[in-house]
Amino acid sequence: MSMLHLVNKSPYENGNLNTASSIMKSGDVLLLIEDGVYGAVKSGKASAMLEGCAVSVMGPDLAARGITEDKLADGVNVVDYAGFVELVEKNDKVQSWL
Amino acid sequence: MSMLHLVNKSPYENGNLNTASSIMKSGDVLLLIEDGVYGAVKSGKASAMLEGCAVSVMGPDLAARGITEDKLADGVNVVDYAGFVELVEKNDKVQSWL
Amino acid sequence: MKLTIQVNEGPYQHQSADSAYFFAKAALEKGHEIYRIFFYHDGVNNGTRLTTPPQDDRNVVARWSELAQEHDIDMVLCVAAAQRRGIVDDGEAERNGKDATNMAPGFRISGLGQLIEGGVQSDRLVVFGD
Amino acid sequence: MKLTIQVNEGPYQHQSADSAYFFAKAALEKGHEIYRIFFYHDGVNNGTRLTTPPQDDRNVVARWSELAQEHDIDMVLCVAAAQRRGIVDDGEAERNGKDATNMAPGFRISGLGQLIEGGVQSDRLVVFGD
Amino acid sequence: MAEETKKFMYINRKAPYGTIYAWEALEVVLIGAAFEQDVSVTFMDDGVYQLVKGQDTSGIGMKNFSPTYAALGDFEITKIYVEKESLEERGLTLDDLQHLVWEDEDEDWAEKDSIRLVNRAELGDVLADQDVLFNF
Amino acid sequence: MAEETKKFMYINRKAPYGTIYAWEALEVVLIGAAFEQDVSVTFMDDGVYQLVKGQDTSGIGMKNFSPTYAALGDFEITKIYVEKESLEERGLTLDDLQHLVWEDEDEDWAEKDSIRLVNRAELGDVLADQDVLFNF
Repeated sequence: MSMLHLVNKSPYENGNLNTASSIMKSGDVLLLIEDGVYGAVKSGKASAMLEGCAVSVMGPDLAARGITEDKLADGVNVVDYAGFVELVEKNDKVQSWL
Repeated sequence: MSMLHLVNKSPYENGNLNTASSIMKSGDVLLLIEDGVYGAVKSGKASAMLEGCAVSVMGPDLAARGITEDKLADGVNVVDYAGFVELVEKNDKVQSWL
Repeated sequence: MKLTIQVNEGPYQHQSADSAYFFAKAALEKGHEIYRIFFYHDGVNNGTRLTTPPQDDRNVVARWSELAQEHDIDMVLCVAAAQRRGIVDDGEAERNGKDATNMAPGFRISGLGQLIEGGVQSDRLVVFGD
Repeated sequence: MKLTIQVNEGPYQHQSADSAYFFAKAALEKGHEIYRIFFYHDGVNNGTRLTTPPQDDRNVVARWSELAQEHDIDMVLCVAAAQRRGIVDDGEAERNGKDATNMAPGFRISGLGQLIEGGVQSDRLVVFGD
Repeated sequence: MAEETKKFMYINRKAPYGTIYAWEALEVVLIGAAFEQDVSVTFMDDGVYQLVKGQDTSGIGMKNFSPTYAALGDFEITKIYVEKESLEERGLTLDDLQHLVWEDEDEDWAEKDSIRLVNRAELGDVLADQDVLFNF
Repeated sequence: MAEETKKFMYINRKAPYGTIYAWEALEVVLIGAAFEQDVSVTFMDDGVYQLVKGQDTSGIGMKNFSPTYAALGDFEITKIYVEKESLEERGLTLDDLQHLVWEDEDEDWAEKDSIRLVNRAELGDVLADQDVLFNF
């Protein structure tokens, strides 16, 4: 019973990433989309919240915001929309932290 | 040249109160409206951000959310919409922290 | 005091439109002049006459229309924002080949320059949004 | 995999509708079934045919209509949310005494039960919002 | 009940009135009650504000929908999770919230508390045990 | 210029693309340039993300409006304030942002930097000195 957690807001704007990352269980996956992708940038303070979480991030949203993959925190997995669909398949349910 | 600062979001949801209260100058007034009124509750962690700020809060928004005046942080001034208008009069300009 | 009010969000989803309305009413009651109310972003959705709110809820759009009529207020929907969101008057319907209109009475559609002009001409600009 | 997708925000103001669209398209390309797309809250504003986005921008509404037609997808606007926001089809116009309609092709207006049923019938519910 | 029975969880994380999400979420919960699923509701983050008692919306011209939460028990919605950390950060206790109850048919309609106060880790376990999560 | 000249400040605090505010704010700035006011623009909080270089929106089907910022100088918008604390918290430096310039007519069209890096206290002073603040 693993869960896919979606976060679509900047961690510098609101608390969704904080809530999601602190409630996730081992085996769960966190997917950062839209403005949520800012949370995956290694040099940003918020990236500390990702520690211990399995994290994927939407490539198209990264590119739109000018974030190259070398800027990402270690272990962050970049996916496209097809990869998003696969994550929904692989996990039993989806929690959108809106 | 005093400024009226408007905050309409809960300080537990996003960073607007933090930004507003840290950039305010002496002589400025902070007015909490809508979900911003949660920031004025004394027992809440966020009320620490109000220290040193002149703070007003919308009474109708407090009442809607079930917050009685005895719950407010010390020195917080309760106003109605007419009082909101007076604050706009008294200050040279308005900054809405959206 | 001469005021311009900017509304950035549509009706019902956010309280912004409600706050802007009560603020505008209070300002008028205190004898101030509202130079213009400018609806930007999703705020243009305040200007559709097609809403049917529940019987026990307020009618945000009708409230604006009445305020405009009673106090002769200039209520402007930004044309670019209105086109993106589908708020249409007769002129827009003709220009863009739309088969219907939905703009409510008391509003007009015009350019962003009307917001800037509001800033120039008014003593205060007050913005309501998300 | 059978999917129900929920969209909580209108077009342009938030990226939610864009993300939902690209997700839906990718799911279909991978051979999954979309049981229903349910538009709730301001999401109902995705269903107005009166939008005229700039020439160099995407047309969010038309994209949904095409997707529905190409893949025979059930796209439902919540009736209560649509009434509050002014999204109207022929039936709603008649019931509520409106003089125009604005619903885009490919959508239908129905009750909240359609969302619950989506949750019951689908393998996954994926929500896009603010 | 049919084989279709699923564990449905409605998650509320937003304050009332500032935005409509709380209200329209409540409408989903009420409609969903007719579908005979195994229903739970969570209030966490700013969502805990939805249950604060004494709400009076007369000054903002909006409908006060908070009395409806008290009716959830009548709709056989009896599992209402409230997150402890969310209350604490906001300086709230259970006493600040409505006292939500339901009547247990199996125990001669004895009145029982609907609210289950859970910490974040416990709430994580509850969420992990669900089939469908509704977000607003 | 007429006596109507006011100090106009456009304040950008939101990231691009996730919401439309950044883009529609930029449209206001461009239209406003025709009004001969004394114009400044601020990027703070998530607004600093608007100026990040190398944006490529082809994968999300949205228009990349970021090249337009480089045109602000041509519209005689030469005072662009970027808040230092906002950059630092996000792990950004000025090198991550577009290099915005304007040409000074009075100095034989010498190219000058438009971006002024200010800390929060300095930004507070700048805001206090304005006549009208535009928020999105």
